[in-house]
Amino acid sequence: MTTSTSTICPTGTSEMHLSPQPVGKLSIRNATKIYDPDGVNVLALDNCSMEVEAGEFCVIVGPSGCGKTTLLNAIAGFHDITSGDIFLDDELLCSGTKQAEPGADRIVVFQHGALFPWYTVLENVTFGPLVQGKMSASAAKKEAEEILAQMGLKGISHSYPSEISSGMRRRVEIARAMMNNPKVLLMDEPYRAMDALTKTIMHKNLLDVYDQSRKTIFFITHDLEEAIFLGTRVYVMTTRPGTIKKVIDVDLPRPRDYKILSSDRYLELKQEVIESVHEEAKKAFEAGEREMA
Amino acid sequence: MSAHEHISGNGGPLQGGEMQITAVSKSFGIGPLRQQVIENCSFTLERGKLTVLIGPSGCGKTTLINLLAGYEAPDSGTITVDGAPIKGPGKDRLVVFQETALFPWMTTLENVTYGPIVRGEKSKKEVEEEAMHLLRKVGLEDFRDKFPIQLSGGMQRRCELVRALINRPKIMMMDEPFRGLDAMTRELMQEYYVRLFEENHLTNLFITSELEEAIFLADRLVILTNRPASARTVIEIELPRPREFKLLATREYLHYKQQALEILHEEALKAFSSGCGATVADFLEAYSEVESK
Amino acid sequence: MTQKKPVYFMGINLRKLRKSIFSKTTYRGIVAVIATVILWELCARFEVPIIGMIPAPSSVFSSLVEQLQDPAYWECWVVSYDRVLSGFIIAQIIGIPLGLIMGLSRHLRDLSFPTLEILRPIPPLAWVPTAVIFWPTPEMSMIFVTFLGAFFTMVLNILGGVKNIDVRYIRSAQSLGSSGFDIFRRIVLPATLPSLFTGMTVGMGITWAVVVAAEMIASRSGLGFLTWKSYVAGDYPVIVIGMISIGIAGYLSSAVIRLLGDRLTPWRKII
Amino acid sequence: MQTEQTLSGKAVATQDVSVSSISLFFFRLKLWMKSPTPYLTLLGLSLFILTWWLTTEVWQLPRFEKLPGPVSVVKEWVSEDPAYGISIYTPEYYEHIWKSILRVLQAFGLATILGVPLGLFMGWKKTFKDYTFPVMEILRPIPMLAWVPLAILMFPEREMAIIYLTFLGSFFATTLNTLLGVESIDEAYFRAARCLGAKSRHIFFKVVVPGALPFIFTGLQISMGFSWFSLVAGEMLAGEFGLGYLIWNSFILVQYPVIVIAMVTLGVIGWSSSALIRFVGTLLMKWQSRGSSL
Repeated sequence: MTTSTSTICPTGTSEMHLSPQPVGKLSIRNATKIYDPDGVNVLALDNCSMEVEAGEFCVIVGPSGCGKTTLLNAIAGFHDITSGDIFLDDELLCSGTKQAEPGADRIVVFQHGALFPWYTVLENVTFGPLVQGKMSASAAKKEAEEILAQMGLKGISHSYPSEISSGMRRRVEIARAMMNNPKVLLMDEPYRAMDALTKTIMHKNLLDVYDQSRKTIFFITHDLEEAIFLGTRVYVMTTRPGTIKKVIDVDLPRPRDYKILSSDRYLELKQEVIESVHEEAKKAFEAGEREMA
Repeated sequence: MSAHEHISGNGGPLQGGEMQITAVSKSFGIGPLRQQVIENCSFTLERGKLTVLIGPSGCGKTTLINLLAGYEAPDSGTITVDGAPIKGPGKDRLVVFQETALFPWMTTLENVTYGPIVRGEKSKKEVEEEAMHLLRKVGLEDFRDKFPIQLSGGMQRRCELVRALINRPKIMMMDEPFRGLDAMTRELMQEYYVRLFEENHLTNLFITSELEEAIFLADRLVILTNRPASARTVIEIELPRPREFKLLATREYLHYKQQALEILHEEALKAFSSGCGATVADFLEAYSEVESK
Repeated sequence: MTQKKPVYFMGINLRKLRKSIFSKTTYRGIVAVIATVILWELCARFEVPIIGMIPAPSSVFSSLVEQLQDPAYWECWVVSYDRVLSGFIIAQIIGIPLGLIMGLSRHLRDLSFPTLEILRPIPPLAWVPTAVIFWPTPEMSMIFVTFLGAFFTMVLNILGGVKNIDVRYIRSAQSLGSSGFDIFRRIVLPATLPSLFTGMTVGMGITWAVVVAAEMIASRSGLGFLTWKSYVAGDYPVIVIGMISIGIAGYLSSAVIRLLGDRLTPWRKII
Repeated sequence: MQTEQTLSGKAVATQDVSVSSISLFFFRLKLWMKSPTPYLTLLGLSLFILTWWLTTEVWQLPRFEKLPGPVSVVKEWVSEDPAYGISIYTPEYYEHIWKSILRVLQAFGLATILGVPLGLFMGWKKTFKDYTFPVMEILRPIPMLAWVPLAILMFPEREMAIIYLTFLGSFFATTLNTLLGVESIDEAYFRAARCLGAKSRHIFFKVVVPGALPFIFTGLQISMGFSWFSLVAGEMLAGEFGLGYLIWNSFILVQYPVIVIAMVTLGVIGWSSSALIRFVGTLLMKWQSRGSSL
């Protein structure tokens, strides 16, 4: 699993400086989003700015309903923002007047998973290249089998998603994304509602993929332990309207494994994140109750 | 959320019970379809302690709680409360179910008062007074006439806690009560629940598959074996009370976590050798590599 | 950045209401309906084959004015409603307890379910001759066929509703000290109500279809007969009036049931 | 919840391998035979037939005496020389059946060919739905059988009128269920497909169509029921040949046992046609059935 081959990271190698030009730099400047459901304005994002380096594993944490997913959807091109600009590799992706077009350079891994239940694992993984007409069916099949094998998913390519475990489903979804060699991987709380054991596996698998490909990963989560363990930087968001409250550099060495969880630095970082997030979470909780009353 | 006040209402202090589970076995089906779910399981719920049961998903935790609550009878073995064997469901042992089992057709107040009213122990007015007293303590007094569907996930769980508490049970049994809540709300509910417990010192049984939650809450941690389930190890958690979230970033906590993980890993190994479960295989693969590094 | 606040009037969110009324969807719907009526008129005027045979809206409208003043027309409404209600109510009286009993007792279910399953696929109208032979008056036979239409739907929906009650509700109630009839009254009954009303809504639809057809086949009164008679008499615009009347009558009955359902199961409404 | 289900599911699956599936089937059969279910089922059915027999043929209760009893019905049904001309040996019986089936097939096929694409398109393009849906909603509360006189008026031939009626019954059910099916597809699938670079036509054929299939088949089952329902009415009022016509004709000619024969035949064919649709549905939606059977 740890051997780096060209298929899983077609543009780079495991050492970042060797790759000609790291891609996937995200610049978010003063992004603001106002929703208008039922004729009532809701300010979801308020002047939110952040710079994500190319090849960074960026993790966003914050209470529920704070606008994390709004940000992700704007980058993915599922809806627009009211004002501000988002750049990908210094090219304007979306702004107050322009909605981004969804495309294979920014692939989303969804909260509840979005493998097509009516296709087999193989058909799911080859979906991207085939609809884009980038590869022949046989070439796509060959490459998909390789990627699946590297991710430890041999022998399930003809199963339907409903026949494999939820952990496997998530890994297939990542394989489907990597098949398109995206610039940015957008992950919207992908491991929510998984039990502790399954999460452990998922983290290890994702770190492997990241270490080999050094893709930019934009990862949203509620789970603080997960945030520090995975991320290069952790961005703490405030409760609605969302803006970046604090940026924490996670200076833990890579490749990471579970020994890091007992290091002093990890505990320090965890302390720091717990303090800043817990405060916001309480605010959000109380605001939610007031709203319902 | 003024959980720091005493919650026993105006009916005097609550008295916890002691529950003894001795050599309990349970199987389902007959002939080739027979599945031994619980085998020779023994442990004690000590008076006034919070015991947490943890085990791999699908190991038979829910069956165990059905036996303890009296919804099902064990094939062999005895279950006693304060020395007396249990006969069927009773109000001395109350279960708070996974997700929520509030009656959707009753308002918050009707749900809470349901138990005392059907038993006809007190007048309706008295019961309602007591219910309002409890609801006020958990910050739900403004929601007395709302239906469960109108409450947020966290509120529903609090309403369930009150519905159980008003019956002054000797033993509270929580079957993964916070499952399905998002991580932030879940943490707040954990903190909230642990406060309630620290106020009352009822005998509590808490079932979960989240290790972090288990250690944070428990006085005693019972680790179950994989199918057929039995109590494998009991770890006494001697973290200070009242428990605070900062605890999760301490060495002691980490020590307990690793101790428990090791045992869970062993259990996963056993389960794997008996040919059970894709999730377990996944877990092993991830965890074994970590160890060999 | 100013935030607009919701404006409420009598519990209705006015902004939301305004948004839904002045939306493209409403406007397009109105355009589509008007266009359909114009097209229909044109087809009739130019005697397009098949569709052109339908009486034009203009002639329907002028004969509607006559009909509305004719007490015989209103008599038809009363007669049809009378039949629908009798059949439907009898179906409730027999169907609801039967469905509940079948849901609660496995043995009774095993005993009666296969017979129901055998009788159910027979279309209700196939019963018309048998009913006419058996019942002493045509009126009774028609009510019997109407009853059949709603009966199977009711029983099956209630049966499904009882069987799908979450066992946790029953268990919670047991833990809280409830038992026997109390569980039935406070847990089983309310938990089955939503599927009961689903059954009633579907059943009401079938009931109207059955009554109309039965009236055409074997009766001399009611809205169904009105349409049939107009066809036989060559008074074609009245056929369309009859159809529209039946549509309105059916819609009103379903609306009443929906309203009743919303009233009796308030916990299903969100906020 | 998911992992738990899969885990326990797998546990069962491994057991299934150790015991062969045939012996497991026999074991299940034996268990079923030991339970009271089959006996109660038999008892229930015999009670029904017994009551029918006793009331009509043995005691000949008032009002019941006129109804055909089970003995006379079965005798007539299997007689080589039937008194009223209809039994399993007479070609007329099969001609009626065939005529009815043919009508339902034509109407149902037409409703499916028109209704499914229409529903898919309505669900896919909101503008199209905005224009078509209100018109359908206005027509829908009119029971299909209220169309009978108009149908006879519109079509020069009786045959076409009956098929049109039967078609109307199933058309609305098919279209509306297909529409519901498209609208029930999780937005995430559309988003995922667009992320992966799918164009409009890919989304239609690779997301909209397979995603709506479960609802389409529910719709087809309902619409099959409606077809038989309106067919019978149509045949009774305006038919020549067909089971509905047979029922009505036998009533007029006072050949009562034939009515029951035709009714039972209708029930059996109606039930088989829904079963057939269910079967085709399971075949087409392997991704659903394989997952749940595991």
